[in-house]
Amino acid sequence: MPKLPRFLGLGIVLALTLVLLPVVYSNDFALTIMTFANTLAVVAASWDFFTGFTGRFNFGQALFFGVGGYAAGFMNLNLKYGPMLTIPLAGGVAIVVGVAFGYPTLRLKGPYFALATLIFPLIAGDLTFSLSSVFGGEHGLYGLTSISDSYVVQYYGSLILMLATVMVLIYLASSRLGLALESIRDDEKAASATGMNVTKYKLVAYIISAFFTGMAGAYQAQLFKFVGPDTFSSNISFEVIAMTIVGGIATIVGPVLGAYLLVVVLDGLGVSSDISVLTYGVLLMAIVLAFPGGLLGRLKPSLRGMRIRRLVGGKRPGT
Amino acid sequence: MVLPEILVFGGLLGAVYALLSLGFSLSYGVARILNLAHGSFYMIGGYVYYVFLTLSGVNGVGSLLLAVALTFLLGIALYLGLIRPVRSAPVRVLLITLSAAIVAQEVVSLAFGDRGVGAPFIIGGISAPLGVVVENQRILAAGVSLAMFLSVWLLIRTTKLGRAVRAVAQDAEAASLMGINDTRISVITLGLSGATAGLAGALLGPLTGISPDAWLNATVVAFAVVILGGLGSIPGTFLAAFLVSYSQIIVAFEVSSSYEIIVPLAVIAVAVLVRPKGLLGKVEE
Amino acid sequence: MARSAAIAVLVVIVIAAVAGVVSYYYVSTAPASTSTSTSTATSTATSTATSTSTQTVTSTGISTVTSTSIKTVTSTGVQPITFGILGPLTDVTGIDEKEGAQLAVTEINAHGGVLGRPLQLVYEDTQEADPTIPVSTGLAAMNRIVTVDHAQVIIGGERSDVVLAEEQQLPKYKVPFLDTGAADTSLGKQVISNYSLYKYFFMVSPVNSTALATGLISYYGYFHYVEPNLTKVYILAEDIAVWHALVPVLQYYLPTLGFTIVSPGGGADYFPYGSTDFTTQMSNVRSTGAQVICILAAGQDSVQLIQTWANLKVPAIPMGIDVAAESPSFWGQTSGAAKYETIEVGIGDTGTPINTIGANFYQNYSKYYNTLPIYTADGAYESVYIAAQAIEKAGTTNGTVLIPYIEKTNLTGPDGVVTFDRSHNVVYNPDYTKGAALSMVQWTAFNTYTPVWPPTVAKPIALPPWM
Amino acid sequence: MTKKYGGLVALDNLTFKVDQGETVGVIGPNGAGKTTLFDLITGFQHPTSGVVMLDGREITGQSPNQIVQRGMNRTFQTVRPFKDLTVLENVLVGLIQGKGRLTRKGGSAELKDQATELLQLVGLTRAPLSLTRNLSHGELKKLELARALSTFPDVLLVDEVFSGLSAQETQELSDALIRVKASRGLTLLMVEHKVSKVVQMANRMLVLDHGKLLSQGTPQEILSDQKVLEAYLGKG
Repeated sequence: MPKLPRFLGLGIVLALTLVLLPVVYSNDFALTIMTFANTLAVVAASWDFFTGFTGRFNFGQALFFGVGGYAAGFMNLNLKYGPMLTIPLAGGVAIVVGVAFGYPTLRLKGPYFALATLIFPLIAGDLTFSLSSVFGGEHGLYGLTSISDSYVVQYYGSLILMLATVMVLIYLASSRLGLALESIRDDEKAASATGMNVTKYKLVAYIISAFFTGMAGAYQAQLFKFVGPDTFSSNISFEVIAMTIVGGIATIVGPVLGAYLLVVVLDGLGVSSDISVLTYGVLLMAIVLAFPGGLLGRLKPSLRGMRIRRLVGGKRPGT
Repeated sequence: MVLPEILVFGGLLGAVYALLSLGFSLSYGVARILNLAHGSFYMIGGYVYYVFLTLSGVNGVGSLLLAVALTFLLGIALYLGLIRPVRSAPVRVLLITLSAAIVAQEVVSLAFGDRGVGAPFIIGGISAPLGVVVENQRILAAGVSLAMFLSVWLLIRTTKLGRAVRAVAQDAEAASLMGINDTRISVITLGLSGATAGLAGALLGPLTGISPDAWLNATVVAFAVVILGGLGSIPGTFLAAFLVSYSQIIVAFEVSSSYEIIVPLAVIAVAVLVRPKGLLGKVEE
Repeated sequence: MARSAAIAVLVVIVIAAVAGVVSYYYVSTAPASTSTSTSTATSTATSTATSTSTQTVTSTGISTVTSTSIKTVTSTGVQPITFGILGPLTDVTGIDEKEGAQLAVTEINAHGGVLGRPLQLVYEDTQEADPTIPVSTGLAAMNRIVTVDHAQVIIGGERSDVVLAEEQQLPKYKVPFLDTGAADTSLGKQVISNYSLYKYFFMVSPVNSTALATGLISYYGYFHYVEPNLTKVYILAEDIAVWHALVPVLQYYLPTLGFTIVSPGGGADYFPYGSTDFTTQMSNVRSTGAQVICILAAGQDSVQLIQTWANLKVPAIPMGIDVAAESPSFWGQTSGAAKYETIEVGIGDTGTPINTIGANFYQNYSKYYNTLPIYTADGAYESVYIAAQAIEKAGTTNGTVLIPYIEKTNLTGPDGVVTFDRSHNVVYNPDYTKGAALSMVQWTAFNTYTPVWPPTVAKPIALPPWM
Repeated sequence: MTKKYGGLVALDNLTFKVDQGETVGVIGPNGAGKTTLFDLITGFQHPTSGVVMLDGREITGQSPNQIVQRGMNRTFQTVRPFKDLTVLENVLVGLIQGKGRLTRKGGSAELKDQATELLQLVGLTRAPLSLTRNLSHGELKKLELARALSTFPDVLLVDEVFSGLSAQETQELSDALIRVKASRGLTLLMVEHKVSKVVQMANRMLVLDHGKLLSQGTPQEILSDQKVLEAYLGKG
């Protein structure tokens, strides 16, 4: 048994603290905020899995968040499916949207793709009003069945979703897939010269990212028993970007910590929106200038170590 | 039949869009900078005009000039302070400009509130070209935009500075070998794009009102126009600006106002897919 | 260089964070600030005392303060009863909610409070006035006001999506929610369709959108009698659900009153919520030869709409529902373009009180806050009295027990008589002695609009010179 | 085949074949179209007209990755390493994605052996776990070669491998190439500036000038060819 990578070590400590939180400090408000944080952590981690590893910049993660929410809303209200069913199914719907949107756009060069991702959530947001007979306009969809009225249950639900997401994403990131994606990020042309279908891999990463974000959106919808146009707001996309950059891009765990940091500091303290948004704007700026790796940038090597061990076995070659 | 309306409104709007997008096109075409904070210049320009006109004694024209001057300086500051240190990594440029935009938005809303402000016109009154009633301010906005757009274009086409700019746009390395100072050119480019966007904001702001989050739409419009016209192609930008404005106006008149935002965006999205290099764009590598 | 700059920036963040903490503690210690405002308020209230008989809060009708019955909050050592103000506290709507409630609390505490216990207010900011703020922010604030500040009654609400989401949480919190901002009928439909879950919700003000439509239609009937030649109506509405629900009603009734709807398809011309450019709409209005623009706007977009209308001198008078135009700042926001716009408001918001309670409310409000109250102020003012009465009668603050007592509310306030129907919406009645009444007011000058309907209070309507 | 960019003709119906196991050198002055030729063969660009055949099958218009799967790969004139990956990972990508498609069942052991073998083969002595961005130019060239080989090509196109290398590095790399060719039985097609090297290694040479095939033959024939001397060495 080789020494535990820094990565897993931290991961496990984090996980344990989160699991024990309600036991040691069962404060309703704290639990609520942490539930929000878990949901956003899922979105941030999945944003990181696509953009962090493929280097293609996605400004519209909110698209999947909203899609997941509305999908869950529909199924819950019209088909009477329970949260246990709507949440994964909403992830599926997000995948479909991801393919429909990613397949054509992912061939595009950086700037074009960035523009597309910037535009599509705006369109989706406006559609919820233009087609208010379907999407309910500003009413959104309300009267969803709740996950539970117990803060503890709500919290653990979100925690399970978050931990599952992070574990799956770390598993994938430290696999052949992750390796392929990072090679694409470093040099797309050279990557294709290794025999891989670059677009295919990008699409795979994109829909994985979509899937988890969709589930997060669905979880929030079921939690609030309501989903509205605000889920498409670019605020969410930008906030998620900030969380990831602050935590450390291409580390999966980084974004999660980033999410806790921002959500607890901002929502938790009930700071005025202007101050809070200003804070993460400035934070983002500072990190980008001074610590490109983010606060947990040093996790990157250990994620790599993990991958290399998985690919070529415990004993490191040539050392 | 609303043809005259479409012609007039589309044309007037397009001119301002062209000016708004010009700087975005320049900063990408010349300095290879995708400046997400471009719309912030527009927003700030609008606010500067408002502040000087309503809260201080300065008259309309003066406020307009101040808006241009300040956004010019802001453009330079943005480049030297934030973009230059991370210039080598495009992703970090995207991030830094995004964060700059967010910060600008929140600082402004802390100062003037979320609700946005409307400023008085430079010239009041209305007139009726082709029998379509429009505010003189709107005609002025279009006229000034057109003039500014053309003069910047001429600047780049004819002057020595312009030649340097184009040299950098062609091949930054070669240009620096020819002794052209890349930084100086980038500074000027960003300054210009700040000033032009700021002017657009100061001209259109009084007509549309201006709010702290106006930057996002402005950036999207500029981005869309430039992509549609072809990254780095100024004539393409000019053409695309009118395509966007006309598609918007036509939808508003012939389909429904409630689609006037969605449809143009969708059109652009499709256009990008069908012809990634844009109308007049060179092949993008 | 970049690094040092960034360090500096990080320092700024620390400061920002501190500011955050501070503002948080400010928020959570708000009650203290209330009781201070109480003492000042009491003294002022004394000087404005009108009635001579010592009334108690339990009597229907909001009592006015008598000099003999003043007790300061601090003197009563008992556990205070906590009301939570939940709204956009940095926005005029939220500020007025807060101030209206403070006024009522001051008056009630001056009477010795409720059940011998003083009332105290706590505040949480939902920031919902800013449309880009997600609903989750509001829900976080709601959670804090219940679980941290322990509010026993919630008063507030503004943006209908936020209030809808908040209503969804009520079964969990089991706290009465008195809505003073959102007029959405869906809110009441929830109460009917699932009473046991949503019975905690009450819409105090404004009257729900259906009632608003009814009022608007009756006004149009009156207008047709005053201006028989202005019959071509162009309906210009935000593309949001509440108007989509309301427009068919107008489409049905306006023709029966002798109007013709000239907007596209004989329906409404919907524009995107938050639009900033109205030239196309205005040119349509002109080309259709409309003489009346029926505005339906809940957002700030109407500021731009009205300015474009005035700048282009469109020969049609705007008369409708325009929430932004209800705030005194609207005149300034439109730099005077609001002149001649005619909008529907609660009858308590016309600037001319309809009863002594209204008079008293206006007098004190403008005294303490030297500004005129907007619709959220009298809503919050009434809500505090409604809750106080119910608690007094029920003898408890238990939310579930309170509900039937709130349902039985029959209270005269600045907006008329407040009673609730089975959807827990305040009952509309053209006669303000029988229910919550509405009025149409026309902007005539800075900070002043004049009532043009109902006939009882009406002054003649003025048409723009370019018509 | 022919390649046009708008007006100008980069390659003017060029026709030649390379037999299995050959080492063919392609030389020509700058702008002769050497790199364009490689791009066309390996699918990074597509010919305006004409076809590319690989052991009897047409591969014209196929994407680079498909062509790699068919057993042809190339190195780039300016090296394109995966900068943020380790040396080891750089070769792993190809081993996994390339024609070999290792680790499906072969398992980590084989992958590891293959990787170490490759790095030894090209004589890259760096620790496999060192970050690529820290490598010297010479090492990067070796890595570039190793990465191309990692896809198990039968045909390898090397584009200016020796450019910008010291005499000693050049020697190492050419030895590496020879080793590789021997151990893998490669068909080698090399674009090269350093004519001497080509003469030394190639058993046949092609001379391009302004997109035309000027001449071909054994090194000796080429060096004695008058046309070539004018067009190429003449310009010096």
